[in-house]
Amino acid sequence: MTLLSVRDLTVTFGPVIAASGVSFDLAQGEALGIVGESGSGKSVTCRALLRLLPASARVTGSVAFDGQEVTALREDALDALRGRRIGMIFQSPASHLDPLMRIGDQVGQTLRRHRGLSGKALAEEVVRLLDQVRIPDPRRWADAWPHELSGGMKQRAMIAGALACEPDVLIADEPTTALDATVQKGVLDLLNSLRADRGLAMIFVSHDLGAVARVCDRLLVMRNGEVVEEGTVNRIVTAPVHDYTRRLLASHPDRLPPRPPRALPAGAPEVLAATGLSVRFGRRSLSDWLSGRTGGFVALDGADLTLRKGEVLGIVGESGSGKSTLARALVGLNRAQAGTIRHLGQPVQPAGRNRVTYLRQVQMIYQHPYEALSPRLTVEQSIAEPLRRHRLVSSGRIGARVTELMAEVDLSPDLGTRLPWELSGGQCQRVAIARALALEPAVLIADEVTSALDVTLQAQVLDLLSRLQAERGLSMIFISHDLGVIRRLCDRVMVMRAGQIVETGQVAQVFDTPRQGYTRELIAAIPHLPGAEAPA
Amino acid sequence: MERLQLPAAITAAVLLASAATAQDIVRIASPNPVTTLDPIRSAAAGNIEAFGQLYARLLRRDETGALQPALAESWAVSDDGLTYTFELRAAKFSDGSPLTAEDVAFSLNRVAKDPESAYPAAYAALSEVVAVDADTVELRLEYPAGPMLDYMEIFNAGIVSKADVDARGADAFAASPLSSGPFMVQEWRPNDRLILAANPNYWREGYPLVAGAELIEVSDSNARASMILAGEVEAVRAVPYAQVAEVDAADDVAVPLEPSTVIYVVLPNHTKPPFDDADVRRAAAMALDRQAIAKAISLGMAKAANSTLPEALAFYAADLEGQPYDPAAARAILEEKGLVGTEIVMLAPPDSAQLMTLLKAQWDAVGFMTKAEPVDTGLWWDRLVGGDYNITASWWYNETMDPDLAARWALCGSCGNNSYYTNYNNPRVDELTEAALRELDPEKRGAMYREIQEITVSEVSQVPLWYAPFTNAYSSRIEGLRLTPALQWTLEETRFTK
Amino acid sequence: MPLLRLILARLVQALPVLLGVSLVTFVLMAASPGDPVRLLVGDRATPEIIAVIRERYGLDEPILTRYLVYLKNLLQGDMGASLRYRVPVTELIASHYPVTLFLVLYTIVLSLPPVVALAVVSARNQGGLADQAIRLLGVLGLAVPVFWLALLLSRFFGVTLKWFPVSGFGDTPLEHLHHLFLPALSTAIWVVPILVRNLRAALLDEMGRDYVTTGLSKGLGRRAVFRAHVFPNSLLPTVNLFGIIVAYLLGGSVIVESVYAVPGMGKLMVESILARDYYVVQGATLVFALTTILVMLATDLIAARLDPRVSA
Amino acid sequence: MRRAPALLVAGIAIVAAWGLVALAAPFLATHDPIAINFEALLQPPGDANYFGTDNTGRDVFSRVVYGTRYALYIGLLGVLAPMAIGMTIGLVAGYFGGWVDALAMRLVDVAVPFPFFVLVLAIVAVLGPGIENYFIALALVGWIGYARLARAEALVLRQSEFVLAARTMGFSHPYILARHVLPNALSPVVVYMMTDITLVILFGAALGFLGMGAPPPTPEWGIMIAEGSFYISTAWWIAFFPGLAMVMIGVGFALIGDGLARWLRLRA
Repeated sequence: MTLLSVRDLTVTFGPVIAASGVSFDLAQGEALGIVGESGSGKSVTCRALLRLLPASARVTGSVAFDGQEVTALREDALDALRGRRIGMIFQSPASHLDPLMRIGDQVGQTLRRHRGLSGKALAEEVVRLLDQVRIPDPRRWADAWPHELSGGMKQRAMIAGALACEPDVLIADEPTTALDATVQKGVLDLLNSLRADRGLAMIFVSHDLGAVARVCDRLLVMRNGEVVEEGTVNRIVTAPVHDYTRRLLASHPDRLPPRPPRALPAGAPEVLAATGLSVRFGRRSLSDWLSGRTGGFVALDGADLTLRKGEVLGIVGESGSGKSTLARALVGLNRAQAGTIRHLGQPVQPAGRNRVTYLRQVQMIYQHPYEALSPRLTVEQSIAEPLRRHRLVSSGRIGARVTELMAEVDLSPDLGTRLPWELSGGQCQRVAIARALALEPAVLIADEVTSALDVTLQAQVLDLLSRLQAERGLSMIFISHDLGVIRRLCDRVMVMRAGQIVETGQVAQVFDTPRQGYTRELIAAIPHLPGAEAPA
Repeated sequence: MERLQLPAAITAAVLLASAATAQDIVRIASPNPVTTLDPIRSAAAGNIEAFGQLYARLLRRDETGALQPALAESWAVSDDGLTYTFELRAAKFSDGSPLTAEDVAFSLNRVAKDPESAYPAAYAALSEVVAVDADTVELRLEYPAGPMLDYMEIFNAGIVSKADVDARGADAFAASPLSSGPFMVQEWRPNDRLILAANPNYWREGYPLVAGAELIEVSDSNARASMILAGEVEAVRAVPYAQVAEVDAADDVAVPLEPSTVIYVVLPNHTKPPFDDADVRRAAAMALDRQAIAKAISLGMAKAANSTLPEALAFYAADLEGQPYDPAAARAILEEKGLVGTEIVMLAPPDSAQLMTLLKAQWDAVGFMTKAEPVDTGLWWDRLVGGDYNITASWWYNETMDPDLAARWALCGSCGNNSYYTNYNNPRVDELTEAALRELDPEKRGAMYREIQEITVSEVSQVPLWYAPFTNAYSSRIEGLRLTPALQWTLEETRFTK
Repeated sequence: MPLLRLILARLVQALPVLLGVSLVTFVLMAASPGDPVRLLVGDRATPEIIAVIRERYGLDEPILTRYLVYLKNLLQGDMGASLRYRVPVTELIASHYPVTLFLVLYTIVLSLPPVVALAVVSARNQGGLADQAIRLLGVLGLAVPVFWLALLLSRFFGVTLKWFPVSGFGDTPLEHLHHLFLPALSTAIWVVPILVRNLRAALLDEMGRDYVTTGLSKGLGRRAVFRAHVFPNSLLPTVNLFGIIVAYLLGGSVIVESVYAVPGMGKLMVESILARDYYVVQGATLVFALTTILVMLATDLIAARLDPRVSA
Repeated sequence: MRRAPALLVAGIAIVAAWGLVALAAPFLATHDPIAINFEALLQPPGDANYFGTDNTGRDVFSRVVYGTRYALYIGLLGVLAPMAIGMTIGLVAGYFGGWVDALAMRLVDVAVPFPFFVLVLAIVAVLGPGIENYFIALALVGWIGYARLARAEALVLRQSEFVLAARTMGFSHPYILARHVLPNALSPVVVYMMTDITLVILFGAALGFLGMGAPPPTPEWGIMIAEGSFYISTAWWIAFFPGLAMVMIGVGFALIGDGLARWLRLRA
């Protein structure tokens, strides 16, 4: 039986068309996935279903839920629907929970509103719900504040709140995007089991085909506000019709060509080596000092690392594992309390007096494309800055050198006068790479450079990095939480957890015969495309 | 903050409560703060106003200004003018203890001889004051002093209790003294108000007529005007001229212009060029249209000054020609001296913007280049006493009708204050000042003071500007209250009319 | 327990701050020309008499000696005596401080309802007519000179209508409320716009937050979401601002107190500075500073109570 | 949402208009602003004197016109030093953190509890009245607001990746502060500055009211209001017109501040 029927849904913000002519049906108990890249209109579509868009949005078309026309409902009738018949969960649970309200109260809001529960009955029901979403010790966590919960627990709590009144439909808008892979797996499993237990219908929105495939039966592929392809998950993954869908699939890490195993030339020098590197945050208080404790928070605990010329070293780990801390310690952004760093065998001080010489050899690029560039500098100014400051070329040559660098990272020369906000995320990352290359470094450290990018862009940037590495014989440290990406780019991989390196080895060896339980868990959590097990 | 816990009372209760405050308390708002209650400690205006209420003197003045017996029932002056004998009446301090000749001798010796006595100038002639018996006091003088009887009436000649001062020490006394005057201290809140209660033991039977008084310190003139208009006080001191008409026009409030000894003057610095030259001072005086200035500032309420002494004083020379208003002649002097364009620094004390504007404009018109430099009162005194200025303007008043103290203060170069710190010094004037004090014949004294005025006017020791009347406002709820030229409120004779 | 520790730690931190404040004040006052004795004894006293009294008051000692003596006495709880009044500074402060404190609290109490109401109305109708009107009035309130407005208010409400007294403090709490109404109102007129502006901005910020969408998606309705989520979250930045405003009010009490003849700290301070009454200025500044520090501490504690993320 | 630039434009127009008045004062003024006239004291507004005359017969209109120069001079110059000091301290503290920050915050701690007006009065007592000394007092305490804002911005910016990138490119700290941190920390500071200008003008006027402002016969609005306040019921025009002018210029700056705040938020 069709529960939700959407016809010709169009959302415009002034002149911008965010969604155009979207139509689909959702049957009872069915799980529908919507995939697409950022700006494809998938989130807008979801929010339009519950009329959660800002006042400036204009919505046309029809959304029929259980015989009622949602677009024509009065606000109070709509409120009776929201939360009770249709629940919704969102990306980044951290920002979608009120930081000033206890978890239990937020979970209980719908119960109070729609079922009139209060007092002890409400508290009991909240605990039951938290237990149902597998939050351990629910009584305790019901009294906790959002910031005390981990990301996964926050998302579970949000799910508990959305499902409290046992709605018919759950709309999940990128519910796992901000989560670590193992946590994501847990949430996806939870959604699957809820669906199975309750016959819950679900709309699952994600940019990640792998995640959608784990939960859904049917799939919509959206692009630029339009649905370009619709069908069962299996059909679309195995036989995509639309060009764009094909590209999307091809960009998935599962489908990327893996890096051929290769041997480094014997005697390739160690360009970078670290031994016993430790970083502590926070100060050591007087009581720490008296009781002989280290104090503060140990983010990196005696890490060893070697990088040889021409090698690509991957570092994986979940958030908080210390991988970024390690990278930043290597370039002097974090001061290491213990340990040594050697460059070509010579001890160096990345934050010391002679850091410039060292840093010209070891460059780093960062995660967020729009934050990577100074907002008030044009592309040309950004790239020229290191050339100018370090007098790398004569001032007359700067323009020419900038053009060269832009060409090298596949940036069209007419972008030179643009400011960062006028560029796409991928273009920003390219500018950042060009800037780093301006110094002609021997080592490039890439810290989660692709994780904020859509898959197609991610694939392009990965290609670019691969090519540059090969052309220039760069040594590279590539940091990512995404094992799929690591596998396709790196020679060697280090697995980190809680500030320590738990496993190191050649990529193939670590992935195929992991020695540590933790590594195995990580690998198992990678969402794969159905029927396309990772080719070795 | 337990006082904040208020019951659910309503505004009406507030109105009732405030309306119920003792209706027979006379409240006076004055800009002049009361800073001490010890009569020898200060000669500042606010204190003078308070001392009169707390301490009875040997003599007092009636409405006509004539001296009348007060604590002294009678007195006699020896022929050589060197011994004054006062017979005291039976009087008491506010605690009921008797006021004896000992107390009188102690008080007068104290004000005359104590090194911390702020203003002993009136008593320079005293050699000692002796209690002859319980109710007889003898003043022994080193040389005759014409106005000595007048000085037995001024603010710091008040009688304090010797026993009280000795027992508690001067500091404690200064905060809560025993009183011999019409009122006694009920509560003193420094920097806010002095609350007085009628002294039941005051020597003058049946006085004061009211139960008490409050001297409230309100520095803002607008606030004072608002207060009397709103009926929150019975009298205010120094209504700005600009508001006199308005306040006077209000029902139940009157602003009678009362004679004062206040004189406004320009003070040139006689030791610094260009005003060390009498001709230049004359030019500065002739540049000023005193009539117009007085009219502009007082809206016609004050009279332009012709003499260096206040017009209310005895021996004031009314017929003296002041320096004429003659800007052309003033300019000619400057041109002749080659002083056109000379920069002069004019210290501008607080609340003098209008006067400073007028002075600057008129001086600049004849060729000076006047630079007004605003200073606060503390700085003004520093600069004035230190002689670090070219010219400034101020006012002063005299506490008696006798010109002796006025001359010593403002015109005499060797009497301690360097002619109001202008450093004007004419030996003849100094000599006349001392001689006039010692002279007992009024006619001869008059001639001497006339000469002093003639000399100082012609040498332009200061430029007299105008004689300012008091502009105090009184509510019609009371009668009998006025401020004497000696800055004494006639509070003891004040009563409520309704 | 950590709360107590925080308070203790902050108070300990306050000590060097107070020392710094007192040192700066002392140096400033000592450096200012003008002789307290001259202002005390009146115009006519001769320089000789003034010299005698200066010596007796110990004003001729070197400045460092005076400061050290002052500090030593301060440690024993003695703030010295007023040069003008010869009464202990503590006594003066004890009589003037409650007045100003009352005024400040009154102003706050008077300001809060309109602040909340106006900010909420303004934020909920962002860009609407009411919003524009409120913001324009706010700008006016900010730009009108306090002393000018205060004068008009006192003449109108006090003299013409006779609704409120134009001066003084009164004797009972009810009288305090009545007497200080106009001063508090005059101050509120510029405080309200500042707070409204901040609260409004905070409300608008919070209204755009993700958890608002969550609340709406649960069917709570706009009103309930506003009440339960938006408003509490908006209070945080406003509470922080409050501490600064109170400091401002304390220091700015000078003008309203003078226009309404209120015997408070502002008046005491001005008169004491003008009279070079060193120890009163010194003591009053310390009390001001201590109050500000305590208010800041209080706002931090309130913020910590409001916001569980700020661990005490 | 469209209204934001309109407010900004309105504010800029008002302030620019006043700027023009200040520049063209000699042409606009009908009288010499400091010329006294005993024949025309306290004249009400009329053809001879558009805004009437004051208690020394000076033309209020001309004084208001010339007073614009002082208002702008006080407002603009009065915020300059506090902003420069505050920005420097705030940016350096926020950017470097650690003991530098701790030291700067202690400095703020000492300055914050100092009652502003008391300090102004004390400084004026030390140095003598006058606008220049007011500026010094402002510079001593007025920087706190700027320092707080700049520090908050710098704390965020120091963690932002373009600043990290600049550091790992080996650029010097002063360069990064000047080129990357400062420009991006400027906007909230500028918004705050607009409100601050209004307050500085107002406080300057209050100082005139307490008799510690510019020397007479300077046509300064605060002094004019203070002088005129005695005549509020007999010659209202003396205080009213400078008061009105002050409100209008205040509105102008406040509108710029408001508009700028919204405009910047929209762009972000």
